[in-house]
Amino acid sequence: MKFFQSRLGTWTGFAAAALVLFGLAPLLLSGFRLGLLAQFLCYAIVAVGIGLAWGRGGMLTLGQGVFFGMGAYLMAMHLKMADAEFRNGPGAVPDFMELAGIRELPAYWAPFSSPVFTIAMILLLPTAFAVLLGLAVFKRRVKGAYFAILSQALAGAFAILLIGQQSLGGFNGLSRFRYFFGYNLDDPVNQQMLYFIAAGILLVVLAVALQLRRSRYGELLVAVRDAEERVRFLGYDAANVKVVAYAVAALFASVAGAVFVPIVGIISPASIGIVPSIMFLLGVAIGGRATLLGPVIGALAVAWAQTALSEQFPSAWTYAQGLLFVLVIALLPGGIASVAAVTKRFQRKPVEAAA
Amino acid sequence: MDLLVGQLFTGLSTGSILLLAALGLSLTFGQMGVVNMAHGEFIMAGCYTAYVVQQAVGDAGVSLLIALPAGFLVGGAMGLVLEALLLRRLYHRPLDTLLVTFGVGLILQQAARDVFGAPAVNVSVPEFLRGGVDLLGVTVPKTRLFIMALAVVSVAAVALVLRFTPAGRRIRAVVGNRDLAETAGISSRTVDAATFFIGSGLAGVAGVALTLIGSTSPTTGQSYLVDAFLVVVAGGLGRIKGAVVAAVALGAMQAVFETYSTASLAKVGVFIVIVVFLQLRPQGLFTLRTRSLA
Amino acid sequence: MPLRLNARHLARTLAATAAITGLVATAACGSRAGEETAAAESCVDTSGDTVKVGALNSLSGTMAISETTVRDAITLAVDEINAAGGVQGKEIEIVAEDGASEPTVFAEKAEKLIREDCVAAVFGGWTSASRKAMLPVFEDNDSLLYYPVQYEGLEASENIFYTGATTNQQIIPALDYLAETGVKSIYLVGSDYVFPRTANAIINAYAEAHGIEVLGEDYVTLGSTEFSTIVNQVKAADADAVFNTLNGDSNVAFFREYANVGLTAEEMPVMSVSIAEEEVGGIGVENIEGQLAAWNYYQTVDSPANTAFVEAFKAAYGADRVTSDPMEAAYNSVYLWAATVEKAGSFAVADVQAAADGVSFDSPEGTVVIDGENHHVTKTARIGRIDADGLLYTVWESDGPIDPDPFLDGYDWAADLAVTE
Amino acid sequence: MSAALSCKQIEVAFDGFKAVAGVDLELDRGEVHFLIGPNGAGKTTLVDAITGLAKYTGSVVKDGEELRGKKVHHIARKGIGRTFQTATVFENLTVAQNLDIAAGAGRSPWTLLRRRKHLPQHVTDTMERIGLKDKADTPAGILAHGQKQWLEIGMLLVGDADVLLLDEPIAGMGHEERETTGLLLHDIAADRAVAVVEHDMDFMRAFAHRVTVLHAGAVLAAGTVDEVSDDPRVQEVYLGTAKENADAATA
Repeated sequence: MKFFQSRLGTWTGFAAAALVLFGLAPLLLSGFRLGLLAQFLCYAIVAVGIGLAWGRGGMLTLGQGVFFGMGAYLMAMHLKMADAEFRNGPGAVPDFMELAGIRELPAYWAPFSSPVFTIAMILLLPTAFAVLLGLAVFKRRVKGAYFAILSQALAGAFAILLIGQQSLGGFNGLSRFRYFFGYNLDDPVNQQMLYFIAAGILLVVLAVALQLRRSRYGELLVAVRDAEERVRFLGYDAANVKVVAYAVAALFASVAGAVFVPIVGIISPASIGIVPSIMFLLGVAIGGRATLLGPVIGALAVAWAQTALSEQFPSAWTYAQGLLFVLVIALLPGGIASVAAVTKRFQRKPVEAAA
Repeated sequence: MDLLVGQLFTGLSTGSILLLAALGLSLTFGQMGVVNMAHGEFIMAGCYTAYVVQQAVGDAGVSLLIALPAGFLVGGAMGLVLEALLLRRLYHRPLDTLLVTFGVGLILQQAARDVFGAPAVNVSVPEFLRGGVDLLGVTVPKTRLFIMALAVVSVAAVALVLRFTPAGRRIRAVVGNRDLAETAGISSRTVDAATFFIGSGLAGVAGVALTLIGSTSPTTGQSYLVDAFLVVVAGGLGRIKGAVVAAVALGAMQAVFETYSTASLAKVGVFIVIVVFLQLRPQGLFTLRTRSLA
Repeated sequence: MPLRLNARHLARTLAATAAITGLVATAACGSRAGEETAAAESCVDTSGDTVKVGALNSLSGTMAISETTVRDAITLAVDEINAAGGVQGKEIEIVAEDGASEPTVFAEKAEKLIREDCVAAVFGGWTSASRKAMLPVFEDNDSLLYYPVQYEGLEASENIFYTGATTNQQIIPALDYLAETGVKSIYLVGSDYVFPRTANAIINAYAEAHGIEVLGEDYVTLGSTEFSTIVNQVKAADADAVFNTLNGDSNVAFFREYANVGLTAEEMPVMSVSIAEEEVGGIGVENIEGQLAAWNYYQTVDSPANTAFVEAFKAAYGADRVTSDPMEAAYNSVYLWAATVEKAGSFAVADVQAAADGVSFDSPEGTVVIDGENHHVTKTARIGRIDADGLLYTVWESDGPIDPDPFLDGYDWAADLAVTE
Repeated sequence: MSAALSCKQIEVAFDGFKAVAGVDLELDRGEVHFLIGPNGAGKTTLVDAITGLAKYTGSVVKDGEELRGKKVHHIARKGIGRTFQTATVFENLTVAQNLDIAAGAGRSPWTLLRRRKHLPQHVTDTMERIGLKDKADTPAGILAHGQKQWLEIGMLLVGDADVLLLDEPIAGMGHEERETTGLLLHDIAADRAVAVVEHDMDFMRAFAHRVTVLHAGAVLAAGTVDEVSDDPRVQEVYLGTAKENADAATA
């Protein structure tokens, strides 16, 4: 374990991950499977954030779909604008609005024709929202299951709000994106490019999470998770400590959503409501919430299992899925990442018992 | 005037539906700290109990009377099994109960789909509950009056059981101070099982009642779950009184918002109100006072 | 060394990752906007004795209620065709996938069916969201989707065949019928998503042109069961009829509440466009008897083709099962595809597209013909009345099949609505 | 010598019940000040009030500044540190990490976001002082009970608290550990005010500079150990309690 904490170990780890993601995967996988992997990598990016907020910070965020959705919708708005402008010139109305009977471009859409503005919003808007919400909730010491249910209700309310917005595609959401910053999306080469972008972002996000974990802040976050009042009595404002992790998780989710849109080609309220938000979480729980790589592994494993099982058993896979959650979480609270630790503990049980 | 009375009634009616769905949760979540995401599926089980009983009995009126206790037993039994097999191991990890029961909910939903088929089934409303009654110039459906009455009866029953029966006193003792209750010779294990039985049984009763106004399909329970949790959160930990007030308040808010805007915005509005409300009373409407730090 | 990592190290890691990403990404750049993209190679293999088709319906999630029955109808049609010798002498093999009621899953599975399973065509989809999600997949990969559900129109894709009704084959006939029976005012109730909103836009335009007053327009969230407020408002408005575009479970709560406040089919009939035989059972006949529905097919349609279809379906899935419009449209879609392939003499997408115009099938609802222009089919409109046995009986029928007009180009009053691609 | 902390007329009420009913208390630097009293006398509630956890009326002044109405973490930053009846440390972090966090309430965000290169000198010193130097890299969760209590006290020391409110710091300790703890308290009280909530009379007699006896939310007696021990009211309260306890045990 020491090895992976050393500088060399970190470099090796990242190099290995980069090799797999940038070298091996494109070589071995068909275009379709690579596209799927790209989609899963987006879930993994969300998972890294949840690992930070929940695994390290103890905040069970049942509403990451909100931030994922914000990033996704912001990106989708830009893509629809770019699409409309490419075909019909500046100020054109995106195709779905024409169908919905909206003839004038709503004012809040206009700035999204700028890629710079869009990217800035993707980075800032969800983060700012998370900070505000976090301050409102954590300052009042709403935590544990209360926070979980509140964030879940938020995801539900957000999805319902979007369904009601015809100028954001309503229930259907936004789809049919043709260009991504000037590149054709139906070109397999460009689809591969999107995969590389997702993989690169995952590595960056992991590096940020690693630094946060190893920093003094990371230790403080664990302290808040384990004994929030104690931290407060040491002179820290524990709410601020939590807000930072919550906002970073929101930022990760937003970025993941933004990349998800060109990869999958659609974003709709169905992808960001209560159930998808729980799915984000389950990957993290199954992988191992408190570890760095556990959430990534879990998110990829759950998404992969979902695809593989539903291909093999289209009508019965829900059972397998439900059972997986029940068994892993009930029997293996540390997730897949704890398998090694559990076996080790088993081997040196006497020592453990003495402690 | 008519509109006002109508809205008042709608608020009460929506509130009593919320209350029925939330009452069991208030026990299991509020008093035991278990976040039971399968509670919605227990409600769904209650709906299907009503369906099965009606298929067997035929007469809608008689079957409703049989289905109410039967629904309680079915929901309660499912709760007991869940508690014994899974939750018992997870009391020290309350957030994990949320994830585990979500998995259980997925399984139950698919099971309902396989047993009863994916399409919704019909549970007939008994003759004596069809139609409406004119109250202050508003037509009030009898089914809704029945549900209000049932909500009142359920709340009263729970309150009486908690207050006056030995089992109820034990439940309150364990909720108040688990360790102390244990030293006093109360088996918290039995009490937990009993609490979960009652809480889940109430979900079953809610399910039976909801067949009177809504559909019965594998996904029926889900639609009530989030709102029910909000009621418990807003009402305060482990407080039946809080759940009652919160349910009616939420129902009224929903009705008012809906009149002046759309149903979708009403949901969002209710959420915002709850967040603001928790700013003022982070522990909900009513709180149990304990000296523990957590 | 364990304590040596610092921010500088982080910066280096980030820079390195960014550099790798940038390098690989630029090296891998493909065509830009406006440039032609190399057409995707089809991998459909027709050399063997079988040909694969995809069936993509939600078997889990909220939409499973409706879509599992469509899957049954598709399977039935494939079995029948196989029993009769297959298509081009090849046996049809179904590759089944679950759309899980989620648009993204529909897109993912559609791509999988096309690119991994190399199916010749895909049958399925239900919600508009699922269709909108799949559309780019079928266009980008140049493959075929047969979509079997009535929908809001305003769409036409080279790669989709729409075998359910478009608006001028369902909603407009329903309005014609109401107008004919003397309805002067209507109230609109719908679920909050695209079909009801588009349908109501059309209804409003129609009403304005035909002197019908729209007294109210209310939407509820999908799956909502809270109708006190709306039903009270409907009652207060006292319209001649209600036009109902509610979806799924909401109908149950709506009709119960409707009956409970004392509204009846006689004094204020409800015209529904999403309630078929399947749904009547769940709502309860006693709550909905006498109300109206607008479709192209009912189980009770009197034709030899329908008698055979209903018999075959009951034989395959049980005597207690009913058949409905979307099931019939899905059943038709398989036959239409097979007929088109036979006419083209090829499974290739381009050949099927070229041969599609005029392909017909003697379906349970009557003869349907593919319009090669917009890929929809001609359909006979029928207004049905729900009877005590839970089935719908035709009370009005259009004069023969109506040509599909997804963009409502043929209706002057709809000029403001119509959008051409 | 002026008081490090002076409390005037502290009142805390829960649902109409007065847990603390008008307590005056002065803590001086250089003194170990014991707060004793039977169960429910309001000792812990008083500490809760001073540290901002419980709402109260009255006044708490430290270094000329009124503390009432300030938030918990602001009060902590004014140099008031407390421990809890059950030692509350960060069990998943090492001793060094625990102390480092406690030492860092004033750190800038930039410092926080970087890795710790080495432990601050006073953290190392304090580790030595509380006898946990060789446990620096041990997770606090597996420390012995007494060691956790010392660690918690150490956390207050590195945080530069000069008023320490310790809630039963020797609960569950063996004889030798008590002795060590007592000496530690005297040592750290040299330039700080230390208040100790305790039940253990022997420990009190051995290490108290000054004692305040609380009963039913009010101050019953205050003074040196001898003065308090001789007070007839104190004897009555303690004997009475002892009698009740005996009754309860036989019941």
